[in-house]
Amino acid sequence: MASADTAKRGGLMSRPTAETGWTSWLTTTDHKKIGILYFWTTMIFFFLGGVEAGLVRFQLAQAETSLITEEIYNQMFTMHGITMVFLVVMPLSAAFFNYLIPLQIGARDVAFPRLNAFSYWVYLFGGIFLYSSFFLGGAPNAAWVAYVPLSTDAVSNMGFYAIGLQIVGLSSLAAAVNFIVTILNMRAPGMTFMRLPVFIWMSLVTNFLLLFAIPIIAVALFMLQFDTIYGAQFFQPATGGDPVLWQHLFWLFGHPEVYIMILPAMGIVSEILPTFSKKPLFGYAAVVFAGAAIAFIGFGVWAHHMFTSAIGPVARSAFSLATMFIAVPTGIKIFNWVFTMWGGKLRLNTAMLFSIGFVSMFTIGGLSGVTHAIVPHNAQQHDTYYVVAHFHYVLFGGALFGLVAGMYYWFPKVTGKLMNESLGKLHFWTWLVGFNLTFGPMHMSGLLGQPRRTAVLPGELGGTVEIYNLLSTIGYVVLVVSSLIFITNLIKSIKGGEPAGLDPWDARTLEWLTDSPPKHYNFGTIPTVTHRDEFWHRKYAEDETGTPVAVPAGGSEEHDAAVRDSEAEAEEHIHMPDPSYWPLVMTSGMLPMGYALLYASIPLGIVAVLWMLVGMFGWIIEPVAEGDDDEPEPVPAH
Amino acid sequence: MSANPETSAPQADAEHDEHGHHPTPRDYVRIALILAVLTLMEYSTYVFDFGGLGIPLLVVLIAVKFVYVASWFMHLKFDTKIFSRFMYGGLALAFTLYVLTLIIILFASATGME
Amino acid sequence: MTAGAHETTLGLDHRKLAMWVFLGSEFLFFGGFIAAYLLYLDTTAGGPGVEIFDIPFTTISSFVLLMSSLTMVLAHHAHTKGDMRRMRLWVLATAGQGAVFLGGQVFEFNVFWREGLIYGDSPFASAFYTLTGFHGIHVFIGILMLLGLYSLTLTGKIKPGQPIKTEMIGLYWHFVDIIWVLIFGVVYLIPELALLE
Amino acid sequence: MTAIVVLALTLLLAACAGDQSAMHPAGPYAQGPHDLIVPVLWIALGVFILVQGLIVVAIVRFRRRNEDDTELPVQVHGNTRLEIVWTIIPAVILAAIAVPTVQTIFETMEEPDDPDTLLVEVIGHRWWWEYYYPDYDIYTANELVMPVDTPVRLELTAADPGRSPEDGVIHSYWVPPLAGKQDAVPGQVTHLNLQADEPGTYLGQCAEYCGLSHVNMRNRAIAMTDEDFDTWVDQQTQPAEVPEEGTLEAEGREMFYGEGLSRSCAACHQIWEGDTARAPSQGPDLTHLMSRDEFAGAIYDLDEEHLRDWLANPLEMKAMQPERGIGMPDLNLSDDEVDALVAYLLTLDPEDS
Ligand code: HEA
Ligand code: HEA
Ligand code: HEC
Ligand code: CUA
Ligand SMILES: [Cu+2]
Repeated sequence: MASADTAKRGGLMSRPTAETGWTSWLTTTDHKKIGILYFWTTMIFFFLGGVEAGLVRFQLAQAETSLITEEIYNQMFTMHGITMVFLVVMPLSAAFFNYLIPLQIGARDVAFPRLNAFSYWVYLFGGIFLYSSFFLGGAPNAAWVAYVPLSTDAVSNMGFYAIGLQIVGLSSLAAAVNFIVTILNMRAPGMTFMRLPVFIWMSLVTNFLLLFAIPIIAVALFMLQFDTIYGAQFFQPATGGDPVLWQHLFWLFGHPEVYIMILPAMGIVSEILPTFSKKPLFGYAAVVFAGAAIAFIGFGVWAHHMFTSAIGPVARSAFSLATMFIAVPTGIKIFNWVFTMWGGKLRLNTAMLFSIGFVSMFTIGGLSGVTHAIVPHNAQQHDTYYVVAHFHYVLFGGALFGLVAGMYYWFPKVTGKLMNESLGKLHFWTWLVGFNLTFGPMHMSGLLGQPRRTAVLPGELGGTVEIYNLLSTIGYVVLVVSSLIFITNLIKSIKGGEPAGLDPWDARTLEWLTDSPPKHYNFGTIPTVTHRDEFWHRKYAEDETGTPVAVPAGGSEEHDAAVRDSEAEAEEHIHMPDPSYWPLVMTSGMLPMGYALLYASIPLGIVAVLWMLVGMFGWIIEPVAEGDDDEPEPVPAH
Repeated sequence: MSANPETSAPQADAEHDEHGHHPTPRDYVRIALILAVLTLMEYSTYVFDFGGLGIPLLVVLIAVKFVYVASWFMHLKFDTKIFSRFMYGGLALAFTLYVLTLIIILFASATGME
Repeated sequence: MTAGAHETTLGLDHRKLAMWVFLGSEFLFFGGFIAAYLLYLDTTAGGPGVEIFDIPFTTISSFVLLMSSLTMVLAHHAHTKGDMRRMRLWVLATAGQGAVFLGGQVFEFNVFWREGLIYGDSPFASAFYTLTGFHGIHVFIGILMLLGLYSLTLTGKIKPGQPIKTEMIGLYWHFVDIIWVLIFGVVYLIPELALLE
Repeated sequence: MTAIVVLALTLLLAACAGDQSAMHPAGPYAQGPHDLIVPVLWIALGVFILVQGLIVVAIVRFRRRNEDDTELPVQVHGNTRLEIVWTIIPAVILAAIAVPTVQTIFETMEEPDDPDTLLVEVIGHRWWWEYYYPDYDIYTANELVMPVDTPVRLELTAADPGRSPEDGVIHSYWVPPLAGKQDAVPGQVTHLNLQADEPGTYLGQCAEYCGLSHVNMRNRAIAMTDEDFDTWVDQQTQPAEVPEEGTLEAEGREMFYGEGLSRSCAACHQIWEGDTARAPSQGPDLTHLMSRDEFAGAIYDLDEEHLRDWLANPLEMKAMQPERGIGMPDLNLSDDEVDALVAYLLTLDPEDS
């Protein structure tokens, strides 16, 4: 390896080495840094999506007002949906995957560190591409579900949607391959499947969902793009194309997509509830199995979004049944979480509160989901605010509550500092109240007939509906205040939080074994795993009756070594991948590529292809060394 | 060729010690010949009239060709089962979902029932 | 420890595993276009339909692609045996056959277009060109990878005892070939046969 | 924009009788689904109380009360019997719900066997509804007129411009008190059954997002007694009256057919005078315009003032895209032209004849 080593320090193709400073962020291949990049980027998009939601809410605060025009309103809710789904919740989950998967399975990085950087940058450029639409003739305005033929209409600006989501999808697909390989192939010795932390299980399931769902939306998006920009006829009724085909393809992806958004959060609370209940997860196997079952059934229920579309009674009945029965595995999870708390010793700090909030709020959203599955009545609920209420309860009350719980829980690991608990609790309670105030009334207004995606609240709906809408808008204001509290807490705690130490929560999984923040190479020595909840088992011994008792620190040298990662005295023996410019160089070609496709510009297309080829070329020929994702195999001795 | 025996971890599938029965170029050529014959048979459905048997025959021929390429050229026959699972799992999922979609669109879309 | 040949949990090389994971998902990609094509078989908006296919011609080009899988696997075999001269030869042969197939496709598209199968005229035409076009792009990418592989063996970046890249590119190549086995049957032969009957 | 605000206020004051709530069914096709959802909502409430109750009890009973961490709670790993219980019970509940669900699906979708069933063809346009009564050869817009106690079967499709599916987009027909919604898909035909128990006006709304003015694509169903309905049919099947020569109305009629205008109204609107066969037109059929209460996607009361605004400034009254053939163009009419046209339109009232 010596030759590679010298090569990487010099010459034309030398690799960057900075580990701090801004270049280190642009060139990083460290899963932890990439996770942090993902995190802050989603925060910015969350802010943008929140502003868009605000315009929607203020427009609807009163009946028959016109704060913004129909034109603007339609762009707002469309971009709100796209942003929250594709640029906030999915990448925020990816932030957790990135940071935690290697740490929890006892690895030093993901399987393909440069591909990991690639995923992040592609996501960022996809987001920038989507948002550039605001400056280039208007943002997409045909709803996040992009029903054709409306969305193939040039004035719907859905070219940005078709190409932008394709880019973001590429990011998810690459990440899915990366994480699947990482989880399957990089577990620490002894980390068998039934010893995996539940978060890892749910990550694995989610990434399988992504792996199989992304190609479906890719197909649909290509068809949409070709119809819109190049005159193809996939969905054009005039020549016999079938608009309903789009709905099938979109929801074939779209329903697995909603589980893509919820399963990571479910994994997170499955880690937090046991920790703060001081009990192992109730029914580990059942929870894991239910997660896999949800994913599996989740592929077979897509047409429940199309109950009022052009599908017949047999299909409606079949999908109604399939949909209802997803409640069974989900219920298994809910009850196991509740019984994890039952009989425990609950420590109600912020992370725990958000996790309990998750279980509680998600149940509401899930129950309204089951009412959607009652087809005859779905025909009343569909495209009303009752549906808007449902999916905000599962997405905000579910996915976001869970992800925020994860932020509070792992903040000490990432920064080495504790987050302020009183601000945290204030954040929780204002969120809980604001959230319910915003979305609770939508159940009522929806059943009273308020349709979604309407730019004005029709006065004909009556005063009751108006009051509900006003309440929603007030709830939104509470949410804004609450979000500001959160951001303040985040920044304050990063700057001056109390030191956290290795294991502030008395936690159960391997990431707490190493330093906070973890060292560059995660573990000095890769831990050997002998139990589920390995770290917990290292801290507690069982007495004669089988009850675990804490082994006091300093009890024995052996024990102290087991609960603390050894400082790798031989640091030079650990080879971590070097940073690299090439993921950034290559992926930035996505922007010209996107515009070339959008404006059907061949010269720009050639520039973009060359640009990306140069990036790929550099990627391939840059020196690689041991520890890299592209390291040469050792030549076997003959 | 998945990993060197001396570096593969202890949990590696026992059966994927492939050096025992690794196919030789001769095997590959034999498979290619079979594939050639199968292709010729496919073509024959276009030349001769097999009546109602034509399409079922074609389906079988396609499947056999598929399996031959996958098992031999892609080594699935000799590699760990995990790879086969990805291959046939992906195929099965795609087949199920899209066939269901086609069935719904073609046969279960009429809202105007008597 | 990240890369391939180190100890891995399953004892498999990351890169090879990743390729398989990815290929599994590709079925859903091609499946979508095939489904759309089947849905629109008869939706020709007055333009030409499946009768336009030239089965003898496509049989030959399909056969060429099929045989490129043979040369690909021989290239890999030569690489594992350390015979780089032969390996390069087979790699070039594979890329060459891929190019012949692509040339055939370009020719075929030209003929169809002149006969009135215009991309934007009917869902059938859109579905046909898009599906086979995406397959063609896959072949094209495969050729680029083969040429890249060829050059890397020349510069010595890929050495005799390191066949993993050859194997991965081979897997991709065979997969693209398999997809064409499906397309040739389901897109060309079966509809043509159904039409003849 | 001020126009919208002003009109909004008028609309607000005019907020008339009628209801758009799904929870007040007024006919069997709404009652069936409603009878299904009410017990389901109760079950959901039960599950809700159970789960939230368990959570609250757990928090209250098991929260850590002191800082003492040395003693651990009993380490329970799971309980197979409980797992089975909470798998089976929800499954049974759902199976019980599933049976009537499937039944009701078929009941609501079946073609009514009542021989009096009224067939209406409905076409969703951006952004208004067109109705055609094949039994009576009647064309009308936005307001569906129907007899009470008689099933109405809608045959839905969508098209733009005119009857061409070319630029049609998906809409959804929905009058909550009478039935659930059903999408109208360009190039395809779908079906929906409605029936009203009582005479009255029922509010509705296009329920599939269809672009710019989706919000302005409202509709209503007006259920009448059989006699009233027969009268309505009689009126609607009469040709429109031609105003006397020399009057302002007659002048308006000339303009309607293009005299002195940049574009003829008749290019897009039909006013059937009995000399030709009735035929569909690109815009709403105006033959008996004044028999309707609302216009322009049922968002404005149909009166002189609104008509005047509409002709003078259609684009301020409603967001439309006439440059793309969608909606009503602004023909830059002078005040005099508007006067004449409105005078003529106001004569299109079958009750006067
Ligand atoms: C995180 C995202 C998420 C999740 C997890 C879910 C979960 C579910 N969803 Fe939801 N859904 C969305 C996101 C999500 N959904 C979105 C975004 C839309 C709208 C898209 C759009 O149009 O823009 C939507 C729309 C939507 C519709 C279409 C509505 C319409 O437009 O007409 C339907 C219809 O069946 C539905 C059903 C369900 C069901 C049955 C579940 C189930 O998985 C819920 C299961 C959970 C429980 C039931 C609670 C816990 C269970 C128990 C305590 C056991 C006991 C329970 C019983 C016995 C009932 N959803
Ligand atoms: C995860 C998904 C998600 C989330 C979190 C939200 C959050 C919110 N959504 Fe929703 N929403 C969707 C997904 C989501 N939404 C989807 C998919 C649709 C359908 C779109 C369609 O029909 O096409 C939709 C549609 C939708 C509608 C219906 C629009 C219509 O049909 O016309 C409404 C209406 O009230 C609404 C409101 C809100 C509100 C008030 C919030 C609030 O909770 C938002 C709160 C957020 C903030 C207040 C941001 C504050 C953030 C900061 C202050 C951080 C600052 C950070 C930095 C400075 C770095 N949303
Ligand atoms: C290019 C076509 C076009 C022309 C020309 C046109 N209209 Fe229209 N008109 C429409 C369309 C489309 C609508 C439906 C608009 C909507 O409600 O969204 C409409 C609506 C109306 C309505 C309301 C009908 C209802 O019941 O909702 C009236 C009245 C009307 N037009 C009168 C006129 C008059 C008078 C003229 C000529 C001065 C005219 N139109 C010219 C297309 C046209
Ligand atoms: Cu028509 Cu919405
Ligand atoms: Cu769904």
